[in-house]
Amino acid sequence: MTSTRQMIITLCIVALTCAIILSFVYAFTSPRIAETQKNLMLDGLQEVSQAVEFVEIISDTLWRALDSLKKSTGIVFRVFPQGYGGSIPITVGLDRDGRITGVRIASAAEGLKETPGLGAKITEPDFTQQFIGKCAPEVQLKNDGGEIDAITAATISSRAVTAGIRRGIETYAQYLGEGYDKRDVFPAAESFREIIRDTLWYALGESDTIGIVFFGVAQGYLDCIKFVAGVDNEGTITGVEIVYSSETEGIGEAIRDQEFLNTFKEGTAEAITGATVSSKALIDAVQKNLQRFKEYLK
Amino acid sequence: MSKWRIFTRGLVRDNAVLVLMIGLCPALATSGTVRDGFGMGLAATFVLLFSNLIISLLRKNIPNEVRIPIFILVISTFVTIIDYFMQAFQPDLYRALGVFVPLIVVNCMILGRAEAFASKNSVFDAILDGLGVGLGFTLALTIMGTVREILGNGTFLGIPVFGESFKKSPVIFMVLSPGAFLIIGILKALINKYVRKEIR
Amino acid sequence: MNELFVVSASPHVRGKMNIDLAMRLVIIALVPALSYSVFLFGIRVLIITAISIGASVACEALMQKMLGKKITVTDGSAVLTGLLLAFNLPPAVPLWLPAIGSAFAIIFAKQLFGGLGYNFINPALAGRAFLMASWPLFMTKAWLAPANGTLSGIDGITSATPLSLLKNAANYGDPSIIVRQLNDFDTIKNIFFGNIGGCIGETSALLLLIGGLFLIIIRVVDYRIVVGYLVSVAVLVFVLPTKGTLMFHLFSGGLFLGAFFMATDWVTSPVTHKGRWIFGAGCGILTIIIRIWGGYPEGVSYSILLMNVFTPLIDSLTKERVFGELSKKKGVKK
Amino acid sequence: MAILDSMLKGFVGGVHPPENKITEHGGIETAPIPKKVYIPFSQHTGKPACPLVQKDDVVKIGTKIGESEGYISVPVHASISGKVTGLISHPHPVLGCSLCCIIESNGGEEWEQSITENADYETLSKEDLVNAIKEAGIVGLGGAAFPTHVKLSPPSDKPIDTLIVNGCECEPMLTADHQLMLEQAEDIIKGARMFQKILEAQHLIFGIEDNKKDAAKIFRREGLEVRVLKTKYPQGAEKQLIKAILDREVPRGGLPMDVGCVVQNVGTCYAAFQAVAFNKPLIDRVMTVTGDGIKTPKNVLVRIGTPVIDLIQFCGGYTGKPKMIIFGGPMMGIAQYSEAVPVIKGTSGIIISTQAWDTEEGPCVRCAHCVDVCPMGLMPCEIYKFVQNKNFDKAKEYGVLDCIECGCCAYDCTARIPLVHYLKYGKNEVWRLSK
Repeated sequence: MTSTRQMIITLCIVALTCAIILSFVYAFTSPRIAETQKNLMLDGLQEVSQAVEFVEIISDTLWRALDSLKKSTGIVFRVFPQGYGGSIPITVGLDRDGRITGVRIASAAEGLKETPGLGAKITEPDFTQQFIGKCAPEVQLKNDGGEIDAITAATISSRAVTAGIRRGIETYAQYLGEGYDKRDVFPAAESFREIIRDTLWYALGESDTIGIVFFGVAQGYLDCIKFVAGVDNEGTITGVEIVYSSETEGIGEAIRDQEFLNTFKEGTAEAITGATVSSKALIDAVQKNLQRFKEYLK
Repeated sequence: MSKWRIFTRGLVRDNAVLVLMIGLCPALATSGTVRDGFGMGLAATFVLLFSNLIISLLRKNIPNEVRIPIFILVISTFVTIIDYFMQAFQPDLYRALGVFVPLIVVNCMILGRAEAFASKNSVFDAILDGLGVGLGFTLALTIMGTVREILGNGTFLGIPVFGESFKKSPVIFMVLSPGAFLIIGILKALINKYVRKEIR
Repeated sequence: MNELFVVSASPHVRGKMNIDLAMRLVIIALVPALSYSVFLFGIRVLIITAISIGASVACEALMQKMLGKKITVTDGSAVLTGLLLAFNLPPAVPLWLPAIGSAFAIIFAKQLFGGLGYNFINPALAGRAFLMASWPLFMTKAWLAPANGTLSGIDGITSATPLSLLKNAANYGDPSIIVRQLNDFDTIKNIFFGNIGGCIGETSALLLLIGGLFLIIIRVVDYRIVVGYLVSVAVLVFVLPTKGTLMFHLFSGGLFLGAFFMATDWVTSPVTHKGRWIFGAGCGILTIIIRIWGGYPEGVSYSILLMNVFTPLIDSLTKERVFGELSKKKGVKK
Repeated sequence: MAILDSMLKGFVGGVHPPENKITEHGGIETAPIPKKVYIPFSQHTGKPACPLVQKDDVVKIGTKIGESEGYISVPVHASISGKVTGLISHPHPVLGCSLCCIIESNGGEEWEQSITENADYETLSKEDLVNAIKEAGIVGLGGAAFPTHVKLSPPSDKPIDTLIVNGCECEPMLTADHQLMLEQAEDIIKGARMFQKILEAQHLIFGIEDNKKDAAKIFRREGLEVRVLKTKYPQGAEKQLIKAILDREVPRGGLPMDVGCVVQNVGTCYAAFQAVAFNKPLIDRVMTVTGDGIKTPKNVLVRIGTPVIDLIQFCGGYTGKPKMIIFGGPMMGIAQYSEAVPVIKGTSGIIISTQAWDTEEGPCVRCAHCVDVCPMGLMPCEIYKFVQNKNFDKAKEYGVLDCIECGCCAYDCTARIPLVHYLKYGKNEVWRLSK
């Protein structure tokens, strides 16, 4: 008969040894695990977007896609609509205009529970390729008035995917706007600090504020135009980007033209012929806001 | 019992899955493809081998009353090790095997060998036994995986067999769990008929 | 005359019904529905049925030979399995499908369990479930629109079955209009007489009803299962929120086929009287549950398969009351 | 309403095999006295009688050759006059082989002196009547051959209110009871009244199937209560008859007297009346010789112990090559291997058949026809599997001991399984194991 003390001691020794071994193993593998995880996630995100860098906005759900110049190219989000067998994990990439750049549906090994050979066909490129270049209203099954061909005999799964993507776009489109990284209009800044919620930020340099970034609205020809603009301490505009505009296609939309926007930096912004109302409104609004927030400049 | 017998017994005659019907849960769940089955088998073999080794080494020092907790501790340590390594170096396989890697801890095959063999036999015998049983498990899972992948996916190790048209509409039944049961039953029947003739 | 006489156990007369005859009678009862299906969907139906039966008989003979048993394909049970499997297939399936389904039904669901009398689930339905799991695409989309009497329905316009229309009404237009149309008297009439798309055997409720009643009258089929099944379906349709009307649910899909010919399969249904009521009611309840909340439009075959599995349990829980056994209701009167 | 009534009250189950009652309107003919009779000492349920004679003894008709041994036993009497030529083991219709007394006829008709008319039998006391019935060797003539005096002596704590006279003759092909009712109705009634007196039963009910309405009419005319029952086998089985007539269920393992009933066959009534009124022991009985293997089927009055071959000759011989000789009806009768078996008290008929049943049994397909038709509410298809697997405990639990061996299950079995055979075997094993 072993004494209780002996039992406790043996158990403790074994447990301790195990713990020590495990801690070594953990120390050895954890960086690698983190890296693998990151790569995996990146691979998944890169499949649906051309961007090279992704900044997480909502944990595991929403990322802002940045190109090599750290300029925003759109967003990537994940949705989990209820399919036939369970939730369907979908990753969707959107470009700045809200058009789909790619759709990736997790395979069975990654947790898709749709019927193999039937619902599971939604993962195949034949189906997912259809979405590329579509915008929210088009993302519907043809039966429902959209432009997506359903998988034969798997309407439930197909519809779940389209509905999920559409809902996702509607939910996250707002981030497309905000998706204008404030760096776009103030490339020199290291970081930003919010002063007025959703409206005004300090652009922070290495040690000090070096300017402001503000959000503004202009009344366009058809609808309001939302924009952000950056101003440095000298009052020079560092950049203007359109966040939202639904001006007349081909005409009013000219305000999105980068050349036009660049003229703000030079202070030579002028109304564009053919899009006078829109461009004028934008120029006025930028000036008005600049006056308004001037006091925040050093 | 000769060393050779100790090793081979677990391979077919006393195959954990196909004869003793233990460790069925991972066998059913992770034998959908050859890769999954083989990976799971190797993971279990690794754990089995080292847990047998350690337990056999410690067998004289383990108080009888606390032997089960100690077995579990040892086994779970090795499971955690394989779990970490898989996550680090085989993320795809890890994702496919999912919860079944951590669940190796409670695979009665491993605890059973620790209790029934390793804790009573010399280190070398325990290694042979662990290797035999583990490879038997791997063998069973790989065979199941092969059949299920070929019939149910139309591929072997991801390479299409029987042409593309078969891959387009394979026997999906086989990758579903009923298919796993069917294969286990058929393999068991074959073993009973050709290997374990005396039980008839 | 000193030779000995034949000695056998009593009784020395036997009823006319035997397995072979019963199987043949069931087959005969199914012939009208089959003929009508040929009329509707063309000669292809006949080919599918022939392949299904042929494969079923061949597999039975092969298995019995391999297992060293007496070959009993003449008893008609394999033919019946093949026929019932064909009845459960859409008319436009590829021709290899029925052969594989039959092979699975006979080899795995029947012979490996010991052959006739020992299978625990209905082989034809097992075959169908196997096909459904393996090739869902063929099993759920190969419908043909009825093309009366042309015998060449092969170019086949695919059309949805009424039940899938009901289930996925939104796929085909305005759901409320479709549901209203489906419950329309004309539609119900078409469903009852069989002028609709559907599986080979489930089109004409009327012909199935006639065949089924014939079998009930000659005591091949037990009325308890059928009545239990249909009544429970009717009650549930009445009580639960369903889109279809009572008539729609009763006549559409394979309900009559299932209730009269599949659920009543001798081997896989309970032997006790109470048990048969429970079995029938269970099938009905599961059918409606699947139709309303399940993923498939039709729930007959899965409900029967599920209840098949419960048969031994039902049997052991519902023993017959032995004559003279004391019960609360009927004590010994003195 | 009568139909509804019979539906409500009738027993559950049963079958209706083709009746084939070809001898229905043939009268009872008396068979010639056989040259030799083989009288077994065991012709009834209970202990065999103890032999009283030896080789070379001279016996007369009615001489007691075997004494009853214990309570459930009756004596055996010589059925012809002549010389005992031996006490040997001889084929027996029920037991296979059993001790028989062989009597060689001297050609004459010498009756034992004691056999005289007893005109004042009505004055006899209950005990004397029962005793006389016992001494005459009367047993139930319906087939089971249970000693009648035992049935007539219920224990005092079980009062009998109803006596049922069983004239159902539900077995197909047999017509002996029917003819007896037509020809000897008066004596049957007297016998029945006598039983009623012995039992002190208030009610006397005749149960007759609706294919024998002429017989029912005769008893009705006599002012007796007659129940015409649906023609259905086994309507004449005691428990089913009581259920059909009185809607009482004899409890499991119980006897009719547990529900205040006694059932007597019409033949028994007749024989008992003869025994009491004329002191005539049971030396002959009416039976049907029929079947497709016999030239002229008849209802015959036969001496007990007559070998079957004599009867066959009396009925014109075989029509072709006979395959089976069945003692009793087609449903419950016992097939015989030899023509030498003698007629015994319980033999209600002999069927000569030129065809034998193909006995190859198929697999049970659980068609449940046996469950549907079992009048005892058993599940023969389940019990037979238990018996096959020698699981006798389970067989007992499923009520194998309640089986009345009526044969309905095997009759309706689609797989041709000899279910009765399995159930009988199961019953014997359960009894053997419980000993």
